[in-house]
Amino acid sequence: MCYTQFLDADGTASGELPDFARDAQELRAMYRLMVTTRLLDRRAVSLQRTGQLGTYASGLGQEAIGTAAGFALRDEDILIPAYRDYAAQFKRGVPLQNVLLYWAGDERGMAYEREPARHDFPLSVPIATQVPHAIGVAYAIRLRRQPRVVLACCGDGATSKGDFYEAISCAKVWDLPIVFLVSNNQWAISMPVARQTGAQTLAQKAIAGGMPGEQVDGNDVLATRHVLARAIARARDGGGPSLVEALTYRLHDHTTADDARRYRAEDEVQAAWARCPIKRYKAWLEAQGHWDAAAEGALAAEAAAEVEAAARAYLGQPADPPEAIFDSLYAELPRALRWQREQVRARGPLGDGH
Amino acid sequence: MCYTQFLDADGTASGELPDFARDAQELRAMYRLMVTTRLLDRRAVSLQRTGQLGTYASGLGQEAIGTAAGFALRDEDILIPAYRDYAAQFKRGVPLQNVLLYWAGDERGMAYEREPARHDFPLSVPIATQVPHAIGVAYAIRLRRQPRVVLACCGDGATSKGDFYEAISCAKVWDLPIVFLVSNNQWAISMPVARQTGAQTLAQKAIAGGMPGEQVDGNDVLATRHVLARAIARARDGGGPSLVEALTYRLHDHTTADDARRYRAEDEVQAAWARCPIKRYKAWLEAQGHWDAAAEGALAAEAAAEVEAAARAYLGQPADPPEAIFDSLYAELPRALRWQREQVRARGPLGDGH
Amino acid sequence: MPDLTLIEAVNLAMHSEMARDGDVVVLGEDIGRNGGVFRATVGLLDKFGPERVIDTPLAETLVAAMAIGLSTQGLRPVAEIQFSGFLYPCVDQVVNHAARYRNRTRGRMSCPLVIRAPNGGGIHAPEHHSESLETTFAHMPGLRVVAPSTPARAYGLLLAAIRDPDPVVFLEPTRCYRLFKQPVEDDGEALPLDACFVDREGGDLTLVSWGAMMHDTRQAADRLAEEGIAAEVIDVATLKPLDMDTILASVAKTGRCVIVQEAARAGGWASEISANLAEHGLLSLFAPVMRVSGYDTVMPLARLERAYLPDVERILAEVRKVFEIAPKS
Amino acid sequence: MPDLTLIEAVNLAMHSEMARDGDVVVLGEDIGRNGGVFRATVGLLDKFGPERVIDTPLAETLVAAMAIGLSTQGLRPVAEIQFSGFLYPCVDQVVNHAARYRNRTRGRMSCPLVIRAPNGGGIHAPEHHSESLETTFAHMPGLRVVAPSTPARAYGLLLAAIRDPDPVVFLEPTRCYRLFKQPVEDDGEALPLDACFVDREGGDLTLVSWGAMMHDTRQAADRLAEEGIAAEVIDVATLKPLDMDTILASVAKTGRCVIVQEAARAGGWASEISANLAEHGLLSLFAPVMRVSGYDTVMPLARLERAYLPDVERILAEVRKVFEIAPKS
Ligand SMILES: Cc1ncc(C[n+]2csc(CCOP(=O)(O)OP(=O)(O)O)c2C)c(N)n1
Ligand SMILES: Cc1ncc(C[n+]2csc(CCOP(=O)(O)OP(=O)(O)O)c2C)c(N)n1
Ligand SMILES: [Mg+2]
Ligand SMILES: [Mg+2]
Repeated sequence: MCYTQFLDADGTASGELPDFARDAQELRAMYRLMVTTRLLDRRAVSLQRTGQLGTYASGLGQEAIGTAAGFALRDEDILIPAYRDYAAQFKRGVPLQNVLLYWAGDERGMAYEREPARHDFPLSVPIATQVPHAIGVAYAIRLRRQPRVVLACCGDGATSKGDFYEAISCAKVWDLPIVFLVSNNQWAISMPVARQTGAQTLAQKAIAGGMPGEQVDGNDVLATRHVLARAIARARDGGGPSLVEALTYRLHDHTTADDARRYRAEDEVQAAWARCPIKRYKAWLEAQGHWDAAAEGALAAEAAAEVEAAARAYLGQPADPPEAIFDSLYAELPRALRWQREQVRARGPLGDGH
Repeated sequence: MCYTQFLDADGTASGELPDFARDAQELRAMYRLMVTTRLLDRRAVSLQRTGQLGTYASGLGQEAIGTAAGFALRDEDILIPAYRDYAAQFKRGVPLQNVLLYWAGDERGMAYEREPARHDFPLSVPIATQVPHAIGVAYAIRLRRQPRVVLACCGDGATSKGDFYEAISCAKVWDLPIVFLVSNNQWAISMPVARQTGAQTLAQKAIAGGMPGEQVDGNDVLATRHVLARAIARARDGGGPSLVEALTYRLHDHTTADDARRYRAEDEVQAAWARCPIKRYKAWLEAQGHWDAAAEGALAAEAAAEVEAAARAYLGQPADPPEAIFDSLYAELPRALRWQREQVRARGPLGDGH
Repeated sequence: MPDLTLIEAVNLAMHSEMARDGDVVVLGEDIGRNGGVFRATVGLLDKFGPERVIDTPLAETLVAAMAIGLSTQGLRPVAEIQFSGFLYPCVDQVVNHAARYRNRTRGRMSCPLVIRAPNGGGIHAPEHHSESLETTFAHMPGLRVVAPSTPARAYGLLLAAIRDPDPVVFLEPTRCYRLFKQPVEDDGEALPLDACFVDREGGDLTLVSWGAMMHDTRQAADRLAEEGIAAEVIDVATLKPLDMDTILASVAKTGRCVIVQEAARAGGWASEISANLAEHGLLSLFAPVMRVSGYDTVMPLARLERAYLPDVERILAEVRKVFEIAPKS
Repeated sequence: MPDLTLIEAVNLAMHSEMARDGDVVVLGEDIGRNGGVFRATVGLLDKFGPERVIDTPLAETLVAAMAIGLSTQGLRPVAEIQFSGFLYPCVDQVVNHAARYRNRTRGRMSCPLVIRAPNGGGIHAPEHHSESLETTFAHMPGLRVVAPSTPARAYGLLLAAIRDPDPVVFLEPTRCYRLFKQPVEDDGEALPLDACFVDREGGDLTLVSWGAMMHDTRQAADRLAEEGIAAEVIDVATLKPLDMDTILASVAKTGRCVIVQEAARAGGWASEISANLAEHGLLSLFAPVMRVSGYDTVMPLARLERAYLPDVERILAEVRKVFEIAPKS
């Protein structure tokens, strides 16, 4: 099974770096995205801890994968995210506050307005069920002879589910332009990957579908972007689907409703921090002369301001009126349901009698 | 991918034959089962054509697999059949007429009374859904420290379904004593296996679960029995699950309700007849001196009589009384449903007012 | 106007709509070369080619999920599920995704898809081929559920279903696929998806049904007519959203109602209609609302399926109870 | 007798029955080391070991299918599905196999299994965590469906469900997991699976509900009592098979009935109960049977879920309509 890594845990590079690694501006943009994503993540957790947000699924430690995916995709491509691929969503134009809105329990968090996110899928909470949607999306692309690719994301736990398999098994039948991205963060809530599957790698599940599968160090943003970009390019060129297993680690509890100390050892988590994707990338950027303390200071201020603005925007956005629960159900509310909407509307804002 | 064949299409043997191939009586019993199964199959089709049976799924051309499975299993093992594994079921004590009863639309066709069939599963019409039952059955076996193995059967089409995959993916996690037997008869109704999957073999799907997979010539009863027996023995000895893909061909229409001429070429079918499992096995038995024209004549008469008796038994068995539709629904019919049973009973036999 | 069976009308609707709208694609198991196990898709492959007539691998969850993916891209997928019992693996995708994408993205995405399947028994089919699933889907918000009872309605309602901007589960009465013919004009006219059909007017009793049971219900009405009882017969072909207005108006007139469904009794759609009558029509009822239904047992295999299925006699028996309690004055 | 929350009572029942019967095993996602995402299985792994407390891979179809396989071998599996929306991938296995093995083998095989899951909303949970699935299962022949509303009933009914020789879908009211405590005796006594509980007697009105909505229904009854209206309160904890006798007897006495369910209105279990009243209790009704229910829209996310959920005010509003039409004499 092929495994790609350019940057080791200390940020020391080996192997021949891909072309994009020569574009300092782009490299810095990637770094910015990772840092901003982490900051937003922290903010979300603290909002939750202070009762200002619902249950939140943190992406802590997985920022490189989303960033790599975001930068590997073209605008015309379509992202089908799982629920920790925030960085990819941000890169594609999902405002930071949408993530907060969503986990606050507001459907408008998924009403992405900006391109290209506007034609992406919203995150999916049911595990793996979103993956076979890629088959239909990619089929539509093919039918229309469009040079587009679908990136279908899921976690390691998701690879146990029939939906995941039915998709990878079908993708190769029609050689559809899909890249399946499995973020193997080693845990599915309390289930470690070794008890999730008897397979030595998740990448080898591709073999069941007859397509290529490979592993990449998902904490190495350069390697992950490179491997994804290559798979995406192959798919775009008619080379068919493939599967990328990105190895990473879930540094946070499963969600804010979880307490991972119940089932995993603290030293495993500590060891994983040593492989932090941001730390190693920063070290490499600095070594390349692309980054320094001044840049870091400026970014810290910028990102903090951006995250703060997002939090404020979220906190300041009042809930929709109650009758909104009917307004996007069908293209037009059927006659038979109008009295229900009216009943809700007549009761007035939530809190007043509801 | 390992592929085993002892007998070629002409019945010429190669390789070192397994031990059981020295037991002439057993070899003849296997032949008898194949021939009887085919004869029953013919009779079922003709009963259907004359309006005396419902839709029937023929096992024509697949007799070697069921026979091999039946002989590879021990009595204490558990068979979870698909719907063409008649020979295995017969070997395990399912009376021939049960198959007719079942396809006539009578649940008693699945009320196997004899051991060991009494603890086997009935055939499953929903594709692949029976396969993950093996996980629970094998887990129970393990829990009780019993030296038993589960043989879970399905077709090539079934390997596209999530149920199949969830089972193979889980089996290895706990190293359960299960052998997954895929009868690859090249077709799933009108879908040839090449358009069913992009995988070069179905055996390689085992890799997704991290377990061994191999191919065998499913028209070679010696090879198939050998490969299955080896996989079963390994599972029994704690060696874990494996997958066997038995290559065969569906010589009949999908069912009597199907007309395969709509979607496959007659010469493909003709070519497949040349690989008939019975013909080649007979040739080999004869060459070994285990079989001759006299034996064939005697068997023909015996098998015909047995099949005829089964047909007569089936045709002579009146339907259950209508209220029987309530009598095995729950262990005891809930109070709330008694009036329904009484309503059906009061109407009397079907035909009189029903 | 040619006389068509119901399955021919379904086939005609797909031919017609695929010709009219290049975004319509059909998919499912054995629907291409084989023309579908019930022959619903015959001729589509030859006319529209393998790109738009898609033989899928054997995986119903995938078929539903693929239809979702296609529909989000503005195509109009019509997915066939081969037999009713194999709709169950679609439930998760239909409920958790198809019925929700519009709502959960506040209108940004939508799933204009149709899932077609045969529904119900009575043709001595193998196991798991004869179930009635309308209520399983009709209970689910965000869906439409349609169950035509005649060739002409199958044609017009399928056109409507394909053109509808939201997901539609389209359940065809297996027993009526070839039971009778009817003139069907290929005029491209869709029928409304939110209105019951009043098949026959009458002032004494309202008979309500849908799908294959409409056949027995109409025969029961014929028998009642011979006895001088004028039944109003309502075909609830568009089960969800449910047009209660038509049913309530009828019961306001007749004061008596019998509802006929093939599905198991408990929690079936007849219960929904009856509950609406108990809520909004109680004061006009002269007699209890009777439900004639399948029993609360697993659909029997062929030999005993007639013991399960409602029939004309069972309908008449309930009607008689109604008139015993509330005789025609 | 210790005071327990409902989730503690569920936990206690499993502890108790696993100790009593070595054939009982529990399985599901995160139920072992983690003790279940709602802590229902806390302590079981330590007490009964990893062979009987089985953390499964992430696959609900598999969990249901595995429970089927275990149960056919005479074990008594209790499978947990983590959140209600993830019951949908089980539907196929439960309906097409668990509910049928006994019937299709004419009694040779059986599936004495329990599938436990949280049911309903009201705790501001993430998407797909707040759905109400009782009718999806209760419509299916061959199953039992149970929905307890108090800790003591959760304990006694779960024991009964585990001991029952047939498959039981056991839906626990998520909102009540920690809402209140009640003394629960660990006496190993099962409660009957075929009888409603009459929580409070009254002659003016019958209030019928189950699961989390019992909480609001009881509060509504309190409010009505203040106004001098004596409501009889019935907890239909054993939804299927449905004990209509108790409800009919109550309505025969009160002449007025309001049914409260959290699930979407159309095709919910309230409709089944109401339809039975329209059929068997019509002549004793003074007023329409009103249903208070969730709306026919996708369960809203947390911010608007209260707009969807029935509450005391909505119950009282329907009760008032009943007394307007049929005033207390
Ligand atoms: C179908 C389904 N089953 C169960 C859950 C509950 N659940 C939420 S996340 C999760 C684990 C997912 O693990 P993995 O796929 O590895 O993703 P990760 O959370 O590690 O990113 C589970 C079981 C769910 N959301 N969907
Ligand atoms: C879940 C499900 N979907 C569809 C069908 C209809 N159907 C019956 S057999 C069959 C093809 C099965 O192919 P395969 O698994 O190769 O078995 P074979 O018939 O070739 O033995 C199909 C699609 C079914 N029985 N179950
Ligand atoms: Mg994970
Ligand atoms: Mg096949």
